[in-house]
Amino acid sequence: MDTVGSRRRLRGRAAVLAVVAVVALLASACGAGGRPSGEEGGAQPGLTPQSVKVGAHFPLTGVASPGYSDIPTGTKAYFDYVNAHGGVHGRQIEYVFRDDAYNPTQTSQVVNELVLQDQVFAMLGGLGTPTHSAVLDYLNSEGVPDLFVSSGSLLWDQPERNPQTFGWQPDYEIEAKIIGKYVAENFPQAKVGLFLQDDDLGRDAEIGGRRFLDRQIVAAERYTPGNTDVAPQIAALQAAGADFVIGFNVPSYTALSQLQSLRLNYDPQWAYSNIGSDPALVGSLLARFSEGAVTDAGLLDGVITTEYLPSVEAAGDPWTQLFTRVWQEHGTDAELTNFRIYGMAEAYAFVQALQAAGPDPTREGLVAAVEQSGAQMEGPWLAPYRYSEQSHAGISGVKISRIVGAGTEDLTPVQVTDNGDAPITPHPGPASTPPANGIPVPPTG
Amino acid sequence: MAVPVRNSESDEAGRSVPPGRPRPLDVVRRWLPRSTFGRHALLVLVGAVAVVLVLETTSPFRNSQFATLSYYAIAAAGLTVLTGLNGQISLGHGALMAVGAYTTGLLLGSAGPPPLILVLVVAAAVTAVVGVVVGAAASRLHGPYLAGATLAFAIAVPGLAIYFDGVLGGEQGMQIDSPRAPAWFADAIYFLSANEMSGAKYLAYIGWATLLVVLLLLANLAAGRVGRVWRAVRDDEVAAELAGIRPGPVRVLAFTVSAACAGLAGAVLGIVVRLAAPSGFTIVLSLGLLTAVVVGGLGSLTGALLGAALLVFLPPAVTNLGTAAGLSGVAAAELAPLVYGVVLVLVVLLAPTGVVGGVRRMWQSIRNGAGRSGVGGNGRERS
Amino acid sequence: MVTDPAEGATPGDTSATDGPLFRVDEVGVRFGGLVALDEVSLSVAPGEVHGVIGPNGAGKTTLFNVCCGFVTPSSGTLHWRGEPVRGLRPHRLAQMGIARTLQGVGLFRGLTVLENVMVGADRHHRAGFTSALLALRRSDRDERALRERAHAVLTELGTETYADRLPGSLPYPVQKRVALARALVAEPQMLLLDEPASGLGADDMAELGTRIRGLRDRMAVVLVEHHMDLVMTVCDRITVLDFGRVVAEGTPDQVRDDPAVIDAYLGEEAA
Amino acid sequence: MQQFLNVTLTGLSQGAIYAAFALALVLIWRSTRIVNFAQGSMGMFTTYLALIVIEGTGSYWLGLVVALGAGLLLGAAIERLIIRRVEGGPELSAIIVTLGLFVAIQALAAILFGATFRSFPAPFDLRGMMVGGVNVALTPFSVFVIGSVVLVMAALVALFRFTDVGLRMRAAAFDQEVSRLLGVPVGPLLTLGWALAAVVGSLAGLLIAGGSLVYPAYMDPIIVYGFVAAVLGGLDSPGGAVVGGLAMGLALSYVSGYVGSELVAMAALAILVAVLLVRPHGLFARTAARRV
Repeated sequence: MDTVGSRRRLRGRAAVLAVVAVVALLASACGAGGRPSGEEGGAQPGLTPQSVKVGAHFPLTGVASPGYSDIPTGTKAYFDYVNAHGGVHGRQIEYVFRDDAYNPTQTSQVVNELVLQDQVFAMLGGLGTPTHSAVLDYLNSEGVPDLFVSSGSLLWDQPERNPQTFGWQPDYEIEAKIIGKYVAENFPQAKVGLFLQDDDLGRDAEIGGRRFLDRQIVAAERYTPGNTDVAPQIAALQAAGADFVIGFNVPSYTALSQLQSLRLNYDPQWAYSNIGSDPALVGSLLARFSEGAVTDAGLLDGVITTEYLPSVEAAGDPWTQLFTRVWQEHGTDAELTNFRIYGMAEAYAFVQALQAAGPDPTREGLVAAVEQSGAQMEGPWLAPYRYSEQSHAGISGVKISRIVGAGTEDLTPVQVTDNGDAPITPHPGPASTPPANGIPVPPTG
Repeated sequence: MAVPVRNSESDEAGRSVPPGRPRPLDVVRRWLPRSTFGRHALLVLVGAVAVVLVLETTSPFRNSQFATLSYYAIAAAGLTVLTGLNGQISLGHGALMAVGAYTTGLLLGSAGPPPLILVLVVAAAVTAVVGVVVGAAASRLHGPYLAGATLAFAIAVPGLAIYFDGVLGGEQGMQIDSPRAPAWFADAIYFLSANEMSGAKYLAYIGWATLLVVLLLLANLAAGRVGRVWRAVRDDEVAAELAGIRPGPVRVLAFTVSAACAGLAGAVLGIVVRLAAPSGFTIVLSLGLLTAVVVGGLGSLTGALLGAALLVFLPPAVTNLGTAAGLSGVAAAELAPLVYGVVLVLVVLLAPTGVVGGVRRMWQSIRNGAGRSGVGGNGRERS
Repeated sequence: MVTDPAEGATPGDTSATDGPLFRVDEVGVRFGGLVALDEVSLSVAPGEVHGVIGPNGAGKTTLFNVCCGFVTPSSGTLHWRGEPVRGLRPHRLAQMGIARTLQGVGLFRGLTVLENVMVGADRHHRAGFTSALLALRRSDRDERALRERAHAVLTELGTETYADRLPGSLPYPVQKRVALARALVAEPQMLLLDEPASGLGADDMAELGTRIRGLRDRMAVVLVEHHMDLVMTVCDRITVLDFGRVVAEGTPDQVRDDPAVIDAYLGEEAA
Repeated sequence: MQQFLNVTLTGLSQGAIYAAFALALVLIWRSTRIVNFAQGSMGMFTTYLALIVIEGTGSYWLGLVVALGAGLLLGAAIERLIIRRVEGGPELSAIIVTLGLFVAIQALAAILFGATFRSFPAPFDLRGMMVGGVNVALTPFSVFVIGSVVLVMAALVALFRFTDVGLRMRAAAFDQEVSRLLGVPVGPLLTLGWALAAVVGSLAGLLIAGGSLVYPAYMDPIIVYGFVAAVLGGLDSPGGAVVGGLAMGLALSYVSGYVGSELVAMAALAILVAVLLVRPHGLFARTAARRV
């Protein structure tokens, strides 16, 4: 008994010893950690006299990568083009984009990496609503400019709460408003059905669409992204007698909804929002393999859609010509797509913002520059931005067009509006043309 | 920071104790407390010191990576108990993490959120309850049937977040307010290291504190009767039953413990990522955890930790390597899953006992070689 | 033939001294149309070594499985210490005081020898989940007690030097001894041995015979075995099965000369 | 009524695809006791090969032949080079290896063929047929799909029931050691099993792609439901795979049509758990006797 007791005491002593060791270690840690804090005040992360670093997150792998993974390659090509022409204020733009696989958890990781490790000066065009939501607070609390988010959600337009974040593309609500007004005016007798993705895309769009079409809408059907069986939704639209269906969905669901309609011999007038209707992407669906199977035109022929950027098929458009040239000089072997044009347009916008921030830009200065001069910036986008100190909403309008073959023809001039009950007006003024050297002209003075 | 768990299938050489000659480790062992708790607690204490040292001397980015590592490690530790010690495969642990993350989001989003520690406990408890249900259903299934059922579970759960989008935020997810460091904690860290507390660092502290507690408790379980019974049921159900052990409840218990860990991991993930969204809990997450467990070394908590580290550090390293080798950004990004898949196959083919098993085997062969020759580890095997 | 009451028996079970310890009463088992056991009866007295023999497919293992609750009989009953046993499940055996070894070795290959035997002693555990989770002193004490029990049995069987080894790395006879140790550590009143001598050499088998005889003052032993020499030397009584039926029952001498037994075995050789 | 008919027919043609996929899984299970999680990726890969051929030659049928042939080789190669080393080992090893292959092949396809949507042709009309002036949600292509699956199933049943090779394959899967002693060439038969399964898997890939978009992850949803269908039917039974696949297709179609599409996965889980709780080895498996 005695020996056991003494042994236990011995073990107790060992524990005491361990605690002492820990305290000693901690004490040594104090010394190690005591480095001087407070760096020189004016230094901006990611900015040197020769370079400026820009970061982005995109789904480069996984289910969401088709199409979207093209966007950063376009952005990079345009930045390379600008760099080859001397950069912005003598600075080369270093563009770092990382893969988040459309998974918010990974977005959070890669954005940490971009901000803390790569030390980017600003973020540009991070893609996706759930993904970018995961880093919204973080970027704003760290004071990182979060320009031109690649998503039409309304979340990016909250200057009070998220002063660093700016939307870019027309949000789903105003796009739906403009489509809605067009349908109400040109198809007043139509029974309208809505085919909606069951998230912010469908929700915002329904709000916008109902503003003009509430009376005409006979059905609003929602599909869950990931579930490829859209038969019930299409059947319900058919059963409701909808003869005009507007789809607010991602591209793969354009294909699925078209196939399902074929199967049901359901042939309403279709309209798809811009996000789901890239004619080059899904427009040629089945077109090449049609002998004896389906009509010899593409399935999407005649479908109504919207545009806010020049299309890759519009060979006569000077912007498309510019971007084709940029892609030939700085792109990869793959062909130019509308997604790449989208990426280039965002890059173009970023170059403008950086120019406006002056020769010695700061993060605050960049944000202020977009707020102050954003509304005047001209570029490939068809309608002006809505940027101001009160608004961080992006492009203000779209034009309605019809898919013909692999291209489109205009149905209306560009229409602009804002969220809520703001009126829809035609956009005055001629379409912008690119500067001769393809690089935005810096604001003078 | 490593808590060794005695195991396992892999350890084929067996442990040979040369009688009468103390192993070098025995000298160390004599200084360790004899009680299991004391021994494990001492290791955890050492681990805590290491965590403070590491977090205070590394960059904010590393801090954030360590925060990420912590939740993968918590979940992987839980899965290693289930798969390694109890032999049940789960492709559904990502979904269990979702339960923890959403619970955390709901609690922290409520008016007057409860203290963080309570949030973590509730998240673990809620997920444990789900684990009892899933585990009870799973306890009768084996091999591919179990894999199939848990796979379906992994796919089904994110759908609930969309169905109840009013409460759970649908596809867009539920924003989670990360807690800020309390003043006393920031002061304590400042006192120790003269470093200011940053958000990422505080989250890393939360994650690692949770991880250390989880490792302590799991090591307690694994080292004692509970772990032995788990392994017995894994190795031979019939023999275990004849020893008076009911395999069903034992499996359910293992699943429940494992689920509680996944719930905690999900809670930490929610806090670190600041969002719980269905797209964050896809099957990819579940597969990642399984990968961590297998690559690290089945059944070893140290292995789970190593595997989780691989999960966090390998993909960016591969991508950066790809970019450095002149690949385009997109191709370099695809390189990560390619390498990941290939590593998975190679580990199973070439080092089926994982990193820990491989190291252990090397250590053993060194010891046996240096020690005496003779009967040693390889007794006559019956073919 | 009744010897002293088993020492391992818990106090107060004096009933065991009077009647048989274990009785199988007219048990029948059918798998679909196949009759595996037909009205088989058998009774085991405390401290008795009872052999069950018969040609291949005679139903020996099925009988064992009925005794262990792996197979539910279609008819007939089991009695344990005078009480009828209903709805027997294997995991209840240990608590009842019955242990069984499996054909081959059936050891947990991922557990060390010591741990294997500790699992066998599991019914003696006291501490619960919470104390294990928190590694309370109670749990440590419990573990130490189990470990000491296991060590004692390993020492008794001369396998204590292998305590820290994994069973897969040990010679087969040692593995069989460990399997026996795992059954013995539960301190059963009846031990069911399923082919304990398979794979053993002559020396090991002789040692096994001595050991089984030595168990008689602690427990009853029922063994299924092919090796006639062993069965004839260690058993007090023998039941002979053929085609699922009892064809003979009695002492080794009685059985040896029974024509029905010779028939049964000759039939097998002729086939 | 019209809607019910449409939902049913859609469910059947979707179910046929699950069935095809489940058949491939069953075939591999029967030959090697392994569930091949890489099946979907393998089918995707060969479908891309078919697309290249079709785009080059304009012939769907040539593409089909190439895809099936490529599947045969791919299946055989993967079994011979990789799976062979984990056969008969711990269940978990095989599962992990095929999961690893699943990820790796998909990434490889993204690198080789690009992560974009590509349109894939269908050899038959995709419009619903008119029966007595009423449209039914059954297209000539769906008839082709269902017909192919029935044909494949019949061929498999015939193979296992009536041919020597089939019998030997079953024997080899059932007990390798005994089969080897009986002079059955176990190794080549296992390779053959994988090769045949990969052919069926390639066919499933083609049928799913027909008339729709392909991209590296397009098989992902099918993998889960096809797997659930195979487990539902009992991994050992080709008939069970077809019944499981059709049941899955119908049930999910009804849930999607009448309850809510976000609950489809939940429904799959519920069906699976309900069936497995009653029959832990699936609907059509003979319950294995407990071995002691």
